Amino acid sequence: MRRSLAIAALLLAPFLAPAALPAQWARVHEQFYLQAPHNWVFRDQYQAADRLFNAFDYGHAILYETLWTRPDAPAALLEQKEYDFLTRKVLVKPPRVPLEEAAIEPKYAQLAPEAKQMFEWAHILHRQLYDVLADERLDAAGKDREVARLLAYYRTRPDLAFSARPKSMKLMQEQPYSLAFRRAYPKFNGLIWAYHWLQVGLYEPLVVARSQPERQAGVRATVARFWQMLADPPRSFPHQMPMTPAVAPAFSARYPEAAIVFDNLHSMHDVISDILANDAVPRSRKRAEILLAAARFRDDTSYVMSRDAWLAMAGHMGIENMGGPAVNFLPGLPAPTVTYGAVMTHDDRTGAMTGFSYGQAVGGGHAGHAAPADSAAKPAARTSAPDPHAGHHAPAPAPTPAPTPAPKPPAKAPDPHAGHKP
Amino acid sequence: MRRSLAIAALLLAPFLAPAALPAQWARVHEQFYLQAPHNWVFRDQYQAADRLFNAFDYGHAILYETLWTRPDAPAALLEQKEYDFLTRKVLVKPPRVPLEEAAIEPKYAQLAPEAKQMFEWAHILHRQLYDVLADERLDAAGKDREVARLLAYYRTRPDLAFSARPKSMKLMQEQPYSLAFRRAYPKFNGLIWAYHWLQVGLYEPLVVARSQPERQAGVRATVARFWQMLADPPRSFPHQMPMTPAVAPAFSARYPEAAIVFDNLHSMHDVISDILANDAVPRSRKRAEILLAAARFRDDTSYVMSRDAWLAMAGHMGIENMGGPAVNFLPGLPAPTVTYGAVMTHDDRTGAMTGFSYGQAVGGGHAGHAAPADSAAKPAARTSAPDPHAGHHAPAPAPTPAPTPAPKPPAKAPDPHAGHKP
Amino acid sequence: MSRRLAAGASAAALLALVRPAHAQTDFYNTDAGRPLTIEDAYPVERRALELQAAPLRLERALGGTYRWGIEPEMALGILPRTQVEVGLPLVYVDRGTSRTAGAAGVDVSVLHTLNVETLTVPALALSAGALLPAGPLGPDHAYGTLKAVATKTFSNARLHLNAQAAFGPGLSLASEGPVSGPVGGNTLELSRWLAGAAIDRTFPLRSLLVAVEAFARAPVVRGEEVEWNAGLGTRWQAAPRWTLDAGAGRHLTGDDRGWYVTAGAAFSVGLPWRAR
Amino acid sequence: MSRRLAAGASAAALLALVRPAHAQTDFYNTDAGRPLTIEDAYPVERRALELQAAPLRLERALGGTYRWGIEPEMALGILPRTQVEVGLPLVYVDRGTSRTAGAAGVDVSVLHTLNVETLTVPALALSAGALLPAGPLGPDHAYGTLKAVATKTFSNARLHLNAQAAFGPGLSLASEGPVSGPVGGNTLELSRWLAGAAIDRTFPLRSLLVAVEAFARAPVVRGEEVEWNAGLGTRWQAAPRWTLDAGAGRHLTGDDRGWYVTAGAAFSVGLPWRAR
Repeated sequence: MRRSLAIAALLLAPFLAPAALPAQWARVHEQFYLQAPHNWVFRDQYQAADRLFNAFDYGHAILYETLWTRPDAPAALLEQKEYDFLTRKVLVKPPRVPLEEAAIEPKYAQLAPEAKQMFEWAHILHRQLYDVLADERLDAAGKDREVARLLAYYRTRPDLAFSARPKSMKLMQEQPYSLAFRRAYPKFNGLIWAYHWLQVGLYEPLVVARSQPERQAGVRATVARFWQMLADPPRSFPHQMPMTPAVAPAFSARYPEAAIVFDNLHSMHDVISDILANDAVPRSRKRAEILLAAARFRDDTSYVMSRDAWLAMAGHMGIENMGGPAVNFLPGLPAPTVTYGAVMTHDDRTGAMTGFSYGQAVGGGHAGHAAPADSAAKPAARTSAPDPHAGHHAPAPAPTPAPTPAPKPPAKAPDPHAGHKP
Repeated sequence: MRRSLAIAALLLAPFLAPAALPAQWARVHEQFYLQAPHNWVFRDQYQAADRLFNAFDYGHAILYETLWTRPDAPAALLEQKEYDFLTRKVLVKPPRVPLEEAAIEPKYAQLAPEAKQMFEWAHILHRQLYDVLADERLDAAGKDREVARLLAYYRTRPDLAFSARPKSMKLMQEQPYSLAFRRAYPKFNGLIWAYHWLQVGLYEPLVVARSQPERQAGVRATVARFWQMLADPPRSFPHQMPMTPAVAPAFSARYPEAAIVFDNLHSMHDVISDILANDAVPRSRKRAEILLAAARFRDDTSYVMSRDAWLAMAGHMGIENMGGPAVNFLPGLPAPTVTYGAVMTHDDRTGAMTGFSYGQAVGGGHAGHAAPADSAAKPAARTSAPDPHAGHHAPAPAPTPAPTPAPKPPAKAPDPHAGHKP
Repeated sequence: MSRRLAAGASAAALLALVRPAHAQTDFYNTDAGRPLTIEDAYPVERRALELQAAPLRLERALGGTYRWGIEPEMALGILPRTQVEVGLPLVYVDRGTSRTAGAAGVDVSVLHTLNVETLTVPALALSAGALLPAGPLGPDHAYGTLKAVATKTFSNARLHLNAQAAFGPGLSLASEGPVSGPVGGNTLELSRWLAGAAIDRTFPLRSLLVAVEAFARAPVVRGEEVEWNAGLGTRWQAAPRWTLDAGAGRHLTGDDRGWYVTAGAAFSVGLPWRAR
Repeated sequence: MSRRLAAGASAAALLALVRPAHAQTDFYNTDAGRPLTIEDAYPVERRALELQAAPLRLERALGGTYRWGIEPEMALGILPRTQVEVGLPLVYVDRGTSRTAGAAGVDVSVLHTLNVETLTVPALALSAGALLPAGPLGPDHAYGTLKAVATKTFSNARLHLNAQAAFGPGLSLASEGPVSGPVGGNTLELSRWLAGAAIDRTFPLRSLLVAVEAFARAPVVRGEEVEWNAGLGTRWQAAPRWTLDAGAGRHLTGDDRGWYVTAGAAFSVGLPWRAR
């Protein structure tokens, strides 16, 4: 029996609390996401984008855990070691499933489980909205109905839900602890803002596309834009918190309540970073400050603005300071100068074009180097390069389908003719 | 014993050849890819792009199988049913591993196993080149050395290797059977050309990038461009076979032998499509025509051109007819108009900006609405929108880091200020 | 089969295969038997319905007896931090010369977690369960269990403690004297008491957990000594809705140091919901 | 253990576990035992080296005897359409009251494919193998086998035929009379002859193959009748270098309708190469 007691004492030892910390009793509970036919559609249809969000889970979590558990570590721990791990490993080979954040940030999760679960509940809303907007089986009305259901389900947890009233930037940027994170960790802060840019920005191609192929192409373009932000940090990162109405204006106009929740969510991410990073907040006060900020982000009275003021503020902050718009930045494909599948003949010795044996050059304007009707939409290089199709015509002219001018051509395309013998 | 014989006869029955077909004895053998430390690096580092290539395997294979086994099917079988399956299912959720093409095209594989294995051997070269160029552990000299090794290994199979001499387009486009495929199946033909655009185009960002983040961003952009081609088929597809020196000029200049092999490979893809799609070639002749074309693509004498002629021909065919260049089409990110992480203050009632409490507007030119030095690189909308930052300065001016102007701004960015109260 | 043999087989199957089934889809929430005997203090999420689709178990005990089990279970998060669960263990006992198959009772339980872990307080849970008579290999009477669970998380590992006691008329089984041999494996319910600890380590980017455990139990069968056991296991989130698990364990004391292996897959959905 | 029992156990292990091992990484190239007895006509690719990393087999035969096997193998594509292979089967026989473990011989073989399938000619292959004495459960003498394989591919399925005969001094085992019972499972080598067919169907986008087989064999043990067997299995390309397989089968005739399950993983690399 004495041995049993000794074993029991040994087993229980790790559970004895450090004397310095007051006992904390938290009872917040987890809840399953809304069951619906659109569950996991985004994961299914946009795998690469979806996995990035799994990687973002890791980035947010390791940030808080490091700030809390390594308060004396040099800035390089986050700015170089973790940043490189995130951008060269985790984002490049993102996790296959949404992560268990409690396993990445166990100590932060113990510090403020209530705040952690607010994020988790809002992230579930984020994910489920992608599902609805990605579901090709739903028409516009169906999507609106399902988004309304998701928001209603989100509201069933008032202990976790962010307010649907816009909050002033003062709550985020003008508190005593504010700005500590962005000053000390500009690269990591920029990375988080780039995450938030994509998290709200990705709604925009899903909303504005008119067909499934456009949606697929649009999401890829927005994801490519995110990667572009990583090429020269922190210069290439957003310089301000990306605001949903600026980055995703069509989404925000259609689902303003969701857009406001996400702006509040992303604000609170920055606030907690500041509280954890700011040495002026003693460790014994950090939990209390986090819970205070969390309560202000949930209530409908602290630091609120009208929706019009929120829209104006987002505009004045400047989309150019937030990474730019999430759609319509990719120029159109170049307009072809021959009919589809035309067969040019070439001199085998020089490679020079000698004529067409099938199809023809498009637009009579090519013949005399005159600009065709859509010349404004042509790559700039075209106008300064000799047109090898000039003067050639198909032996038997076929009806000429006029190609639709590409809406947004590249400002400058490399000229493959340069350096080649014409 | 009689029962045993009956069972044996039953089991052997399916092996008896249809009387109409002459017996064919083929002995071409499969060979493992070159073992190297860079094996599967591209798959590891560029998962989404790599999986697209698995999907392309399926597209190529189902095309040949359908053309061979369903010669009387309506064009809609390929142009609609298979096309939709490919673009809405297979490309969207591409296979996780390279496919076993023989399982997709069993009858085509029986028709011309020698040609099938030529493709397979060249596809292995394709894949292994991505690995080398994606491997961040190799410097430029190391990559050149490994590419040379891969080409030497490729050459160890003269029964399978494509010639490293450029072939005239006559071999592809001016044979008696030519053009049957592109005429009858313009969408599917365009899809194959888009595949070939990406298969050679993806080398270009890998070669031209100066860092790992640039390479990652560049590959995403090229992939996004591919998806853009699917948005409005066939108009948005290449109108000519994409030629490697046009689509990937830096790659072609550095590794001309590989570029020539791929152009020959992609030519032969089109040739076999034409042979299979052209009813003028009787079914009993298709194997012979395929083997004849395959021999011409392997030898160094049939339809050859000089490298200079090949480059000229690719230029004259027109990059604008091949889907455009594979890099440098994505505009630069917008140039921010505030210092990094600047804190603007806002009127909580209207949202209007009232000043800066941290940081400041970038460039004194903002103050008087005069164009800053980089105004030409600004989104067009900026110049016609009131500048909310004008006249505001940070209470305590900090050193102003001048942001590098973005090299290629979007031609037009949506103006978030429009419709908002200034 | 003699009556005594039948009773032995029945008890063996029962002891080996029936456990309080706190199944959870999430790889991070370990569950009794999936893969270890010692579980953590967390229930399934509120409004989650979880189905144990293919929970297999193979056990070897004395005399080369192989026992195969399939244990369909479902768990429901009915209230905050509270789940109810129902399991129907199906057992196939292969004694070489004789084989027995059938249901081995119906298992119902409720687990309530008192609190969420904080820096100073571990997560604590209480569980009450019953094994009800059903099927040819089920018990003759209902048995009850009470259990306390604690979970404490460190930066690199978690520690779980379980303590459990059984009650009910079924304990009169002991009056029949020892069965043909000690029973192997993951035997909780019909211990007079059971106590043990598990340590697990998570690889969060792989959504993978590996765990080891050690526990002691006092079998109800009279004359048995306290039995020590060790096990190891893993759980993996294969997809958002699917968790796979595998485990193995062995007796460390007694004449027969039997072993077992388990493998399972759990699937979860949410309850239907509509806005009022 | 009596000498007769030992001989029986040895033969049983041998018969159950040793097969000509034409392992191939590619999920599309089935291999004897991975997952079915009946294999296809294709070898590993030239210059490929393939390692069977964890080929497990569990078999139940008469009297509740469980046999566990691990069969490390390696195959090498040494020449066009030609592979050589070496296997070292390790066996653990659990008869309840007695257990035996050890190597069960060394298995070497060569397979040569004559041709590639065309519209009119199926793929044909010939294989020659030997099981050499080694280990406590290995044979006393070397045995040889000769085998012919044909594969014919249809649009939706493939058909494979195998025919095999054995020779060597080991056949004198038969003179000792019947062993304690018929042996279960995937027993090729010590059949006087074996013949059978398999049909497989591929899901190419999933890199998954499912297959069924039926085959007959004449055991060398005198007095045994021709034995019919059926099996099913699957192979899956888990990664470019990794193939997983699983199978199950059963005897359809005889007193003891034993069964077996298998699971394996194969890994492949290429031989080093340098330009001359």
